[in-house]
Amino acid sequence: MSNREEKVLQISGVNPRKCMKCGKCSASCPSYDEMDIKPHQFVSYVLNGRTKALAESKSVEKCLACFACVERCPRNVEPAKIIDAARQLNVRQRYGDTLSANDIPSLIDEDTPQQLLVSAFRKYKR
Amino acid sequence: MKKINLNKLKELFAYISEKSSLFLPIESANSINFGMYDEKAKVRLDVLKTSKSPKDLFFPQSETLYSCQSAKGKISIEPQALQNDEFVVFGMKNCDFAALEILDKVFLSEPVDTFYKARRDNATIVTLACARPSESCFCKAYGIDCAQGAGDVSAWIIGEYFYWCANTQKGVALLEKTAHLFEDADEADVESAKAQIRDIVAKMPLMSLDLKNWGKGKTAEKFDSPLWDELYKPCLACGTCTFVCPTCQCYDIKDYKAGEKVVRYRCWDSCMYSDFTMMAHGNNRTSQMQRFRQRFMHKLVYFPDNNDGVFSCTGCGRCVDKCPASLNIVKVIKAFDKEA
Amino acid sequence: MQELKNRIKQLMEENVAQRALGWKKGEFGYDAQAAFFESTDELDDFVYNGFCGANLSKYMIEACKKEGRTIICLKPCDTYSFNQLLKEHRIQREKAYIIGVGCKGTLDISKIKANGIEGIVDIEGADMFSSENLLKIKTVYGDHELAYSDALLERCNCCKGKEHMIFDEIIGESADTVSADRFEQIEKIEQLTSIEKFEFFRNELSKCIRCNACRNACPACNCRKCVFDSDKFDSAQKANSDSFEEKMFHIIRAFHVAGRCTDCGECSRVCPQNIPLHLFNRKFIKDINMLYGDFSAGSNCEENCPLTSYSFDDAEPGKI
Amino acid sequence: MPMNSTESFAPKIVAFCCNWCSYAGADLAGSSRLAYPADVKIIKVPCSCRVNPMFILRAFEKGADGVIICGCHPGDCHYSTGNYYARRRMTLLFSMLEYIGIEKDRVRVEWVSAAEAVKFSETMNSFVLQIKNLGENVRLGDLRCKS
Amino acid sequence: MQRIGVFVCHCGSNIAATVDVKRVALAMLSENGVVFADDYQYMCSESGQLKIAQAVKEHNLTGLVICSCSPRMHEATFRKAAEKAGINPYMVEIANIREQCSWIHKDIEQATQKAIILARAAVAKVNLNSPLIAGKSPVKKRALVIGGGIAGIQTALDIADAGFEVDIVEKTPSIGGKMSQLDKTFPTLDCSACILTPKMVDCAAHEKITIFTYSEVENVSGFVGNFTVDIKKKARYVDSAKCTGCGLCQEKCPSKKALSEFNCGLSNRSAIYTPFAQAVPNVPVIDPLQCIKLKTGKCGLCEKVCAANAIDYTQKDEIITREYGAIVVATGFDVINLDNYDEYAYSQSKDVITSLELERIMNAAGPTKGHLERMSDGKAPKNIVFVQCVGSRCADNKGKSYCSKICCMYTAKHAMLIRDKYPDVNVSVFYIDVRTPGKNFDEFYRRAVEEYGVNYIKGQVGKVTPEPDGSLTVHGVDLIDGRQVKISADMVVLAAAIEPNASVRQLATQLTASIDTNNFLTEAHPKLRPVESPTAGVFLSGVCQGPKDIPETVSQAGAAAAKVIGLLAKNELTTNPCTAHSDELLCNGCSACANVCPYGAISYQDKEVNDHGIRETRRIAMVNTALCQGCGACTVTCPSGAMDLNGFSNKQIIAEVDAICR
Repeated sequence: MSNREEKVLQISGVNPRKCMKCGKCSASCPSYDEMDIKPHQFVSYVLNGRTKALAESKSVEKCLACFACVERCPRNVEPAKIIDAARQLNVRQRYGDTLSANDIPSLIDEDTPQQLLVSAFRKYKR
Repeated sequence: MKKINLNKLKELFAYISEKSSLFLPIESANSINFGMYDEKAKVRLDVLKTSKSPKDLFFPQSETLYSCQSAKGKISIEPQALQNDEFVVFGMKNCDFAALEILDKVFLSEPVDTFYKARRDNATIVTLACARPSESCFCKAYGIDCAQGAGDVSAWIIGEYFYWCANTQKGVALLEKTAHLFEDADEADVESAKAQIRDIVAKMPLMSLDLKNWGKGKTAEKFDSPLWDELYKPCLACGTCTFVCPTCQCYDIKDYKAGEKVVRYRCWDSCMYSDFTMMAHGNNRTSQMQRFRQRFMHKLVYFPDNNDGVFSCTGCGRCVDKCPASLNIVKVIKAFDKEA
Repeated sequence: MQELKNRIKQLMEENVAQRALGWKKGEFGYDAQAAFFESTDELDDFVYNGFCGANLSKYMIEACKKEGRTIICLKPCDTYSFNQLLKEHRIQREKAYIIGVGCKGTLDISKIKANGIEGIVDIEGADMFSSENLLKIKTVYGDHELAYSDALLERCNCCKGKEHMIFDEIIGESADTVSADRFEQIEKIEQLTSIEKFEFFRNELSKCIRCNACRNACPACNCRKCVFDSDKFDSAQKANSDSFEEKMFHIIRAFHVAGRCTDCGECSRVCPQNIPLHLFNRKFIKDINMLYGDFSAGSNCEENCPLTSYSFDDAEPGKI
Repeated sequence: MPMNSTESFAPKIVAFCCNWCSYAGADLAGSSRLAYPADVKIIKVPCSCRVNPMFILRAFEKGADGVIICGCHPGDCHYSTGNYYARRRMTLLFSMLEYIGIEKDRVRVEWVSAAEAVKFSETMNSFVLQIKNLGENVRLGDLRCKS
Repeated sequence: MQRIGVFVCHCGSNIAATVDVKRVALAMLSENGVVFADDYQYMCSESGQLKIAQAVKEHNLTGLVICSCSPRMHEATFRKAAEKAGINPYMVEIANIREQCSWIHKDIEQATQKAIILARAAVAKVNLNSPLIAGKSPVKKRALVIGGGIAGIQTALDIADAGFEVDIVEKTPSIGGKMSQLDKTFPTLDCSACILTPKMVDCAAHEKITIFTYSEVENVSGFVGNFTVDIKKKARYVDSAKCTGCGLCQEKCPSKKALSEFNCGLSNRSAIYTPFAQAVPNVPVIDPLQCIKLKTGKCGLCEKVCAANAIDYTQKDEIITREYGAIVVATGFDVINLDNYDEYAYSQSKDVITSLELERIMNAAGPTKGHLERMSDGKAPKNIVFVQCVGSRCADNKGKSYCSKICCMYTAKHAMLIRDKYPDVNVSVFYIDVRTPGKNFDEFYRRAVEEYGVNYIKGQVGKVTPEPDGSLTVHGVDLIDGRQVKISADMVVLAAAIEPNASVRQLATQLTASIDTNNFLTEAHPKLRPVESPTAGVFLSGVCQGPKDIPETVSQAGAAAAKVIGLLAKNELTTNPCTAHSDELLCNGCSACANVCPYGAISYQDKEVNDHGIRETRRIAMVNTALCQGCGACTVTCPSGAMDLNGFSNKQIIAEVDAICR
């Protein structure tokens, strides 16, 4: 398993092997038609080393994070967490990887509002 | 006669303990017993009686006799080494020393108990006169003078000073070794202290205990007395009296399986215990009354019978202090006196 | 006390009972002993004072083997043990006529002696039924005075209560003697580090001379033959040859009486080496109360012992 | 010779397993080849309620470094109630051992069913590790048994 | 002093590959009591056993230690071998050096050392073994079957046909169980009632069978061969002896609002009722919660119309105590509660139903007289959607982790029946997998697809939405087609998971039988003893042990019956000699042991004893060895050690501890 796959699994905390391929996630998904890779396919993309494709797919943007799939999955697989993790990969890629807490003060502009920092931490805290 | 200021005793102890092991009354966990001296030890010479008598310095509560091991069908025996280092016992009371002489009669007569003998031979005993005897003491009844010294060295604590003088060769050797710490003392100081002690002894309630009804040849008279049936009743059948007693000398021999080897050891036994002298067919004494009678008959009749009238009790009074049911040898003696 | 003595005399004369189980005076005023009084004449030596600490309920086992009924004097805390013995079928109720005697606390002679009082020949003011709170101690070295309440046994400072749990009649008033929390010492030990606990108990238990006084005085330790005297577990022991044996003995003894121990405190009272043995039993009592609900052994004859019952959602071992 | 380093320290561990669940669980662990250290030696008892505190102390006396008792899950006892009694007894005993300064991790009770081979093996692995971390049992042994 | 022989088994290479068996044997020779030690390829084989017999003879052995596989495997074998060789079978101990040694260790040195220690412990134990003789206990020649469904009925019939008495205890007013509610059965489509009713009648008519309907097991005591069971017969308020089953009372009863349990609550019944027309016994019961007379004292109509004078409002619950040699549990199943599956709108729409409810709707005796109707408006549905695996195969805590096994087949049956009878109705089945292992099962499913045109869609349904117009929108996915599907349906049928009947938990406790995490009763061995519970004398029949269809249930019922017959055919059983016993010289008579004994095996006697010359009468514990099962709870609660256990004595266990810690 490559680094990227591991990262997705680590971020999401999902065990893709628990999936029994029932498709209830896809059946429940309100963005199904918008997606190029369907919720029930997320696990196989990760398992088969195609996380890059998953991260570059439209699905990353289209998932509403409504968590219907998480709620209904009979096996507790939580597909939404996979796609969110893929999205997270992109975010981290874009801005280089995460900063360590110690690096932050030197990067902060005097005038940066506190609020911005807090919301940034909330968003990227994983 | 030599003396040393009490505040220099610590120096003395340190000096003695450098050369040999030193045993003296030490307080630990709210209890005072003879223990090995070290710098941290809380020495309590002021205390009249240790909880246990010092007999276990010579006849320990339990000691290994030998160990054996079986390998490839053969048994090998590893004997236990005898005590071969000299040691000093400091602050023993006269009653306890007298008790050692009673134990000697048992362990040093043929066949000699080599474990006991080795310890006796290697010990230098410093006795300390009793400054303040207690109500439970009755040593005088056995002709013991707690003011007078005994053992290898006799000692007194008088006022600010510790006095001592040697009685034996071993004692002389100890005094010589430590002479540099001492100054010469006046015998008269000691004599007046002795007189004081004897005055107190005269006032103590049990000291005048009369033993005329006991001793050699009293078996027939005492054995079947109905009094025993009354006296034993509160007895809990515990072994406190025997284990604190300085003269009780009964022991049991047992084996302990320690992994591959077996350790044969002996340990104190108590005639109060139901399995005392238990044999294959059962027990000679089946009731607590019989066991209770055994203890006192032994101390006051059987032992004198076999040892020229010497009682196997020195009046230390530990059983008087410690018996959980407040029974003791004094009550037994008095009960028979009252009857007579 | 006279009232009590008279009543016993009366009961014996009226043939309600054939003998009495009480306390008899000793040599120095503080060494009263348990005693059977077979006739009214013998009652001259009867005493009931603060030094009558001995819990007589265990003597009832022997008394039950005798013909007829025995009057037994029980302090409030002794009645718990009596009940417990009844529950375990070791004694028979109909064999006893119980006089519940009032108690204002039992005295600790070693506490008195710890005040430097030596050569005691008599102690006045220890009577259980007097309201006086002053002990007058006569000694060879001079006289002393001490407050009664300052010389109480530890067990009386955390007394279970003034109520007699079982009795035929009650003579005398009981006083409130509580001045300490029963589990305070236990909690203190619990807060020590593991090694400190170990050192504490090693020090205490190293004093043990295996005289078995604790066991033999204990009303709960009423086995005909103790496991440590029999070969049933290959565990017969007579003396501690190694520091292990006293631990084994005291842990197992406490375990065997767990849920049956009434916390009468006899074990600590009788220990010739002053080992605070109640610290073992009370630990179990504390744990039982916390885990399985408040339980007081001997408060009645019916309740099942916590160790012979269970509930489905009991705590898991090692998880408390 | 007392061994000090965790590496070379081979603890002596006694496991009391009830016949119906845990012993069978151990067998299943065997047939499933789920390894656990050889330091663990199993004694078969009919039920966890057969385990007398005397046995546990005896094991420590003779030099055991850890003792573990395994029984059926509460509610599943073959004798219906045995493990409930065992649970109370061991809870109190363990609490007492801790109270007198014996490391509480030297003893453990674990409920392992006949089907829980994985749990059995994992339990034994973790218990051995736990004992190795504690090192040799010095507080509750009889010195005469130390060679 | 014992003369012990030690036999180390290679078990082919199973043991010998990791354990140096020769070294183990050699090491045992220096153990106390061992006079002979040897190793052999297969100790359990005939020649292995012969070796034992020879050694016993040559070396005059009194005890045996076999170092081999688990005692659970071959202890019995070696005990028999010992007995043949003339040694008491309980003088044998097994050192488990396969499951608990060679199979889990790789290092030969380590494994060998461990094997030596395990063997040493076994030797130490045998040194203290004493011969034990198994006792005998008589067998009560009557069986109890708990549950009167098809499993219970079949078991009872088979046992009764072998000539033994059988009692059936059934909770509801009639036997028949779930099968009586079914319309047709797969894969043959024969009418359920047609095949079940004759069996029910057979049961009622069989002279060896006694049926207790409307009854429950209240208490069970005793042990294999000698159970005593209290059966609570709930008050029926109808005298079964007088009732002729005319049914007039039910007709006249003015209280008709109660929901029919038999029809899954889809129709009403009267307060006095028989659950269905073919009920056995055909004797109604009065529902005390519905009956006006019992609630208010007024009415009494049924009493007035009953020509047989069978109505008796004063009837009380009655406890009947009966003795049995064997007990069969056949408590069956229920459909799970669907509260956790709100997405399927079961509680929101009357037209979302379970498959069992559909059975009733399709049945001619059901609420719609067999017409396929919507329960909301009575209209004939045009589009029906079946949803599979509702609550089955769920790893979340909402449903069941297991496959309910019967749903695939009955769903195919339903789809097929509907398409057959109403060809204009569209039927879709959403499935995850279609599981059809069984004779003619897959063929049956294929017919549903190929001949009857049932639309099977692979993909689970995400949601069912009730629409304002009364229709239901089913949001699903077609994983094969790769598209989401929305189907507008008139009726949705949920294949809800099945679970063991709720009564089984309490029953398991009463019987000391164990249950698994899903409340299915555990079998003694999953492969080799599938119809026995681990508790001797208790057997399992039907779904209480695990999901099953009818043919499987019937065959298991027959198997359970065969086991029961085997037991009842014996006149007496040998009892386990590993029982507790009390040393009368040490016993305090304190009752602690009796308090913990789960079998009530300990009683007390005043007995004169001679304790080393002291004669006195003491209260002594006595163990009834027929009742004692040998758990040992008493031995630990006994402070003096008076109570001990044969085969696992205090000294034996301590010897093992010592040997291990040496």
